[in-house]
Amino acid sequence: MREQFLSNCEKNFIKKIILEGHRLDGRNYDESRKLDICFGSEYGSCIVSIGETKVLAQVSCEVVQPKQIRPNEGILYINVEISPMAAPQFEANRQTDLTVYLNRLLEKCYKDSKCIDLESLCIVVEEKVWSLRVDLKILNHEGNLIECSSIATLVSLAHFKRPDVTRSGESVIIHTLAENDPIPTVLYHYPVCLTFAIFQNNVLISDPSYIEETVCTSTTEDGNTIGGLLVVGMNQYKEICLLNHTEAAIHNSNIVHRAIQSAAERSKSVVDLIKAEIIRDDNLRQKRTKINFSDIITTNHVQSLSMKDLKICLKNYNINDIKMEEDNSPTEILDDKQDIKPEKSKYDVVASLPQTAEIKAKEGASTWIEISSESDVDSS
Amino acid sequence: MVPERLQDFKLKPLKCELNFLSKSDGSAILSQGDTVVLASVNGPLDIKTTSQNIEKATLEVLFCSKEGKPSVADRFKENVIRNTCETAILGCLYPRTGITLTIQELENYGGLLTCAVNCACLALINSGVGMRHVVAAVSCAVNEVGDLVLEPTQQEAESARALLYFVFDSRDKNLVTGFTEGTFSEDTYEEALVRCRLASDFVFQFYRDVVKKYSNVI
Amino acid sequence: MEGRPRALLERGLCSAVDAQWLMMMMMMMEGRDCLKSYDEVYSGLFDEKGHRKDGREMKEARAMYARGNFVSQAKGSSYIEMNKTKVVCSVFAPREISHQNEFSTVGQLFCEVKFAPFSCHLQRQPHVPDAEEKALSVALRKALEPTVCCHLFANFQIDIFVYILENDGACLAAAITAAGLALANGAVPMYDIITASSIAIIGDKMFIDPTEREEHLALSSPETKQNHGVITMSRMHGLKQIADFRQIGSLDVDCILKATDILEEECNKIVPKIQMILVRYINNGIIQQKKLAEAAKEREAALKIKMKEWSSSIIKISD
Amino acid sequence: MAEIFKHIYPSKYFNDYISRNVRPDGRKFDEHRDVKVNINAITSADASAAVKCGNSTVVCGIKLELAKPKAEEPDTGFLISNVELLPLCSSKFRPGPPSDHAQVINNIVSDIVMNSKCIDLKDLCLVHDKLAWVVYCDLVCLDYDGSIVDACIVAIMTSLKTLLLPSVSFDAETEEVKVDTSARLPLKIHGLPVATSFGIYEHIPRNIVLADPSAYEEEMCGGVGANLIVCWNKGLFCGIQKFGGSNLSTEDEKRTLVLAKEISKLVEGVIETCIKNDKVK
Amino acid sequence: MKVSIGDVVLPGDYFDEISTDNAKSRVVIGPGLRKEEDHVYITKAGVLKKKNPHTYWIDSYQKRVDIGGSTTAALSYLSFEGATKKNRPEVQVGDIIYAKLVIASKDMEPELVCIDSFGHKGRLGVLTDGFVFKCSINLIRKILSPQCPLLESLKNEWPFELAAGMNGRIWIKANSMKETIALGNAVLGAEFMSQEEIKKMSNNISATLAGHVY
Repeated sequence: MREQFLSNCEKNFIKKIILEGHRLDGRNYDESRKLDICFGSEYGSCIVSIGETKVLAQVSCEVVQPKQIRPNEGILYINVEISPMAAPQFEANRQTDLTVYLNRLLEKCYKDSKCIDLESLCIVVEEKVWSLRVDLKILNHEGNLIECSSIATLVSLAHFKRPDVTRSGESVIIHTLAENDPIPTVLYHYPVCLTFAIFQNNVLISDPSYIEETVCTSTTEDGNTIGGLLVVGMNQYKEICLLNHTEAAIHNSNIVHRAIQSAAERSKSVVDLIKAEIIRDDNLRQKRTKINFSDIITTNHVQSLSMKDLKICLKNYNINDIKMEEDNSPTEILDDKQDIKPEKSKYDVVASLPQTAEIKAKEGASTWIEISSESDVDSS
Repeated sequence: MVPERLQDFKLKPLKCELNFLSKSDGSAILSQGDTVVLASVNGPLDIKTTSQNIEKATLEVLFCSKEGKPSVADRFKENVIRNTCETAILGCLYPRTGITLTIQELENYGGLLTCAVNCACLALINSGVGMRHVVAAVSCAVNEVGDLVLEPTQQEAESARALLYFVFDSRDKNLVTGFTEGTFSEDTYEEALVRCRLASDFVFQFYRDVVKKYSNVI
Repeated sequence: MEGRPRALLERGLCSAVDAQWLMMMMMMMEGRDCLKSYDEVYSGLFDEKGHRKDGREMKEARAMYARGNFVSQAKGSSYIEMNKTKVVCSVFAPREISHQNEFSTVGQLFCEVKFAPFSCHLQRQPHVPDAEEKALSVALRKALEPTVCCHLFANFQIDIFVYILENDGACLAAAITAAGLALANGAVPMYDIITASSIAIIGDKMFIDPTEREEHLALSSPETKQNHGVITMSRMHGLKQIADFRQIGSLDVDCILKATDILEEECNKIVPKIQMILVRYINNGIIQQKKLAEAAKEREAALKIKMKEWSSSIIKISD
Repeated sequence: MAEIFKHIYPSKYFNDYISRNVRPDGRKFDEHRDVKVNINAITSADASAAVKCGNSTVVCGIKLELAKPKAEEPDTGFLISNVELLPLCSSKFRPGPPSDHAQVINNIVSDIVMNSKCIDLKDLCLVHDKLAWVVYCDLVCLDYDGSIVDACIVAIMTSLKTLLLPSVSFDAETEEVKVDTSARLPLKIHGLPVATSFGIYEHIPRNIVLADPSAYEEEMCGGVGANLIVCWNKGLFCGIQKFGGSNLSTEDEKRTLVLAKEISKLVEGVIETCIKNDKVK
Repeated sequence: MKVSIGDVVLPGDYFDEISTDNAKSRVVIGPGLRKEEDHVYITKAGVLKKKNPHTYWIDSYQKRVDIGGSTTAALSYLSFEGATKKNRPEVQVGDIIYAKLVIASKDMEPELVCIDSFGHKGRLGVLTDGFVFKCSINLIRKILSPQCPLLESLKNEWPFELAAGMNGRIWIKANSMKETIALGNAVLGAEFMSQEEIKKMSNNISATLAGHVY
């Protein structure tokens, strides 16, 4: 299945509106989409969604032999998988360069930045150590995968609790969650990756959506790409642990400074949100309320079918405020005729005169063409 | 030995949301009791010529469990779901195309495979792919005492003497797929078949309600 | 020895520490001839009366049972049993050449020899083709290439699969003869019938059609400086040409000359058996053809009679 | 002539036969092919059996090994069965790693053996947490002509019934193992599972159930792997597997289960007599 | 299960209320229905609709339209107005075109043309700038149906050009960028609203649009 092809007019349109200061879905430059975190029933499993981009993270642990070079340290293993569920152009268990890129960035951000205390994972030096494995599954690819997966990794690691272990002489007893309550993982600091798309005459937009990302990385006729993607990994103490730039070169350096400034506040707010979510989840578990992924399912249908943030949306347009104004009268069956392509287009949208745009609705019943498998007459 | 005591025969509470993912052609998230599964269908795509089939569409199923390591059990589930959906989908309407069905396990509290089959069917309904009939999966267990328990929970399933999985079609409730684990007598099998067939009506009714919800908006 | 513990390790059934301990136990199980010295094993080859262990003369080959058309699904197939060595071969007719890069004017042979996991004393890994299987596949292809008229099926490939159910020595010879029979059974154009036989030489003793133990000893180098080795020769009877000559071990020249004469005789002895099998297979085919033809004739006769009655009844009605 | 017609228009060729209530190889719908069983054909294996159901030929060889049991289950041995569909048994299979159909067959066979509980893995354990038998059953398919699961189950059960375990002495301190292959005692087998496969052919008035389908009939009834497999073990079912393929109505199902009972009784008889006359010899 | 007109249907239900009183009248069964020996079976989930002279079809929710073809469609450069071998129409890769589907069967490669049967361009051909976005097939049917008030009300607001393709793509071009976004938003918002909700929205369309533009 080939990559989704981007038409010229889309590219030009988006370039123009960004230069004019707007964005397709009504956000301004440094505004990012709604961040939503929900937890599963086990410790360490969560779904993080930024707008429509959704990532599932699951942490699992097992007892293994430590590496010889680091006998007293636990092992952390992060793995990103993109299945055809994320978007049609991905093939099943095929290692695309996007997965390699994501894996490398996450490793830099969470393993090399030493944000997790690996010594506390050691049970018996040189013999038995905890090995944590974070599995990330991209559920829906609406742009900005790196930010979504980095937040998912952080949330799942912070939320994960490993079973308690007591060492009696030679043998090691691993207690089940029921016996004594599990131990949370110790995190020194909370690094988060944030993405910025850079366009001409140093326009900097945060949290690019799928279309903005593809436009930014697509090449114009004269060969060079329109803009570049800058990924900033930063923790809540405003320390940078990762800086990665792809596509077009950056001409002046103050863009990077601006990016780092906005990354600072953004990461602070994201980390606070994460901590609040985890605390809220903990008191829920204290109160023995059952938490399950089925809570994401909302039963009122319009909500599910309508896309929460439309691809094209005005600044403060919201699907429900239309609803609130009118009461929801009982549904009646919509009598809608099937429109088969007639000879002339049914709506002759005459070119827009300065005053009015005219839609001359051509009357006359829509001519029906018999659809049957034998005759191959043109069908809708 | 016909089971004397009748376990209360009701299905786990079903909750479903269609069109959950924006990028795939048809998607559904379904929760049966505490087990939650997410399925996504990418409708008739053009695929490379080597894997094309002249007279019908090739169905490719991918089952991803929560933990990363792919296991043989996943291949077995993929095989069950692929064979079941192949009979349900009218492949002849889309020759030489490919349909990919991806299933992601979110929570597993027993009855994962039946939930996966039902969720796959809902995703296919949402994607608008032409189908001969709709399928409903029901599972039941024979516990030590010998009673039939519909939709066993995780503990009941482990301690059960036998597990029976059935998938029925919506046309005339024929058996599309069925497989069992453990030993059981013939009349227990008959009893289970009849029971599960009745239970499958609830599932078909549930499908109808889900479609009814968004029918007025079409 | 290595095969099984590593398999257990891969399947995660036991940790590395147990693997060494387990290897030592494996030796126990196999404990027969690995601890004995060279001479003891050598004397073990003969029974009291000086004949070979299984009562055969030095010159005497094992009784061979062969059969064509063994696998119903294959184009041509054969089964050969020499006492304990059992080999199945099946041939699949011209197929496209897998991952082909350019048009090849000459047909290609694709040979694959595999051992059954239970075929020899030490357990074999089923899926991993080990070195011995690869060597045998190449040897088989080298032996068959001169016999098959490859120019008659340009740009096609003939698949030859040989499976050794039980290996008690001379398995390459058995494989080549089985493949020859299967090709003939599958009506693949060939220049001549190919048969093969092997001989093991220890010192001055020459073991025709050696068993696995004799072969094993012939291949292991003795302390004293003497002839030892195994020769496998495949020969095309009609054209009196040697298709393939394969020798392992160190032998002086006249010993080789003597061995080749014996092998030539040996190959000629097998040829009439192969011819008889093929002729019988073709006869059966003809007899069956005749039977079908007769049955068809009877049915036609019955039909004609019915037609006559039917037409006569119409004439009665009409007039 | 028929051969060419069969290649050009396989479904019509098959349909003509079915509409006359007969199958291409002359059998009725509920007739199954004859079964030949042979024991201890392979001497290099600890126990072996060769089985021929019609043209489908399967050879099973068992090799024994000693190993340390798993930490989680200290007193259970291992029974590892592996089905190999060789490239030589049919043009459908290619050389190289096992195809996914082979993995499915492998899965079904090991499930049936485990479900039927005919072997209690605890009998395989010699010394608690120290020593247990590993029974490697390798099933090799030499000729794939349909309903291969039946032949595999008969082959593995016959070789397990004729398997004789050598006696092992093990003294705790020196951890020294002595195996004498002369004194051998048989393995305890509870019951004898037998599998029968059925193909379900999509036919206009009602779907038709064909017992013991051949490779061609399997192809017509929904491709490889769409068989209904019923396993019967001494009066109890130990597995009914049906993956997709055409649908099966209730009365057909009842009739099929009854038919399966008869066929498995016959096959049990074949195995018993085969073992009996082996002892007589 | 047997169903009748106006019911919510699932694949596998059958429906035989087809009143073929006079044998010769032509019964048209639209997408989502399939005739098998005895009954007409339903292949898509949705609502069963009927138009009085024997026309039945299923209204279902679908994102990807199926024109039967399995390969990409072919558009020959000769199928443009006034195109000859020498002067080729100026079409580059990546342009948006509004074309008509000539061949769309499941066995043949689908073919597109940009001229109608008289050879005139009409509205077809390359569409320059403006913006195109993807939506579900139902939305296209909804806004193109004559009773839908949405387009009528929109046209009084701003001059704009709109082309809706049956493959779920809508192209809009208005004077300014902001207007294009506003129009796109109004159209996309209608996707999950029932008919009368759309009526309400279009009544005070000016409020909803004006309020949000700046």
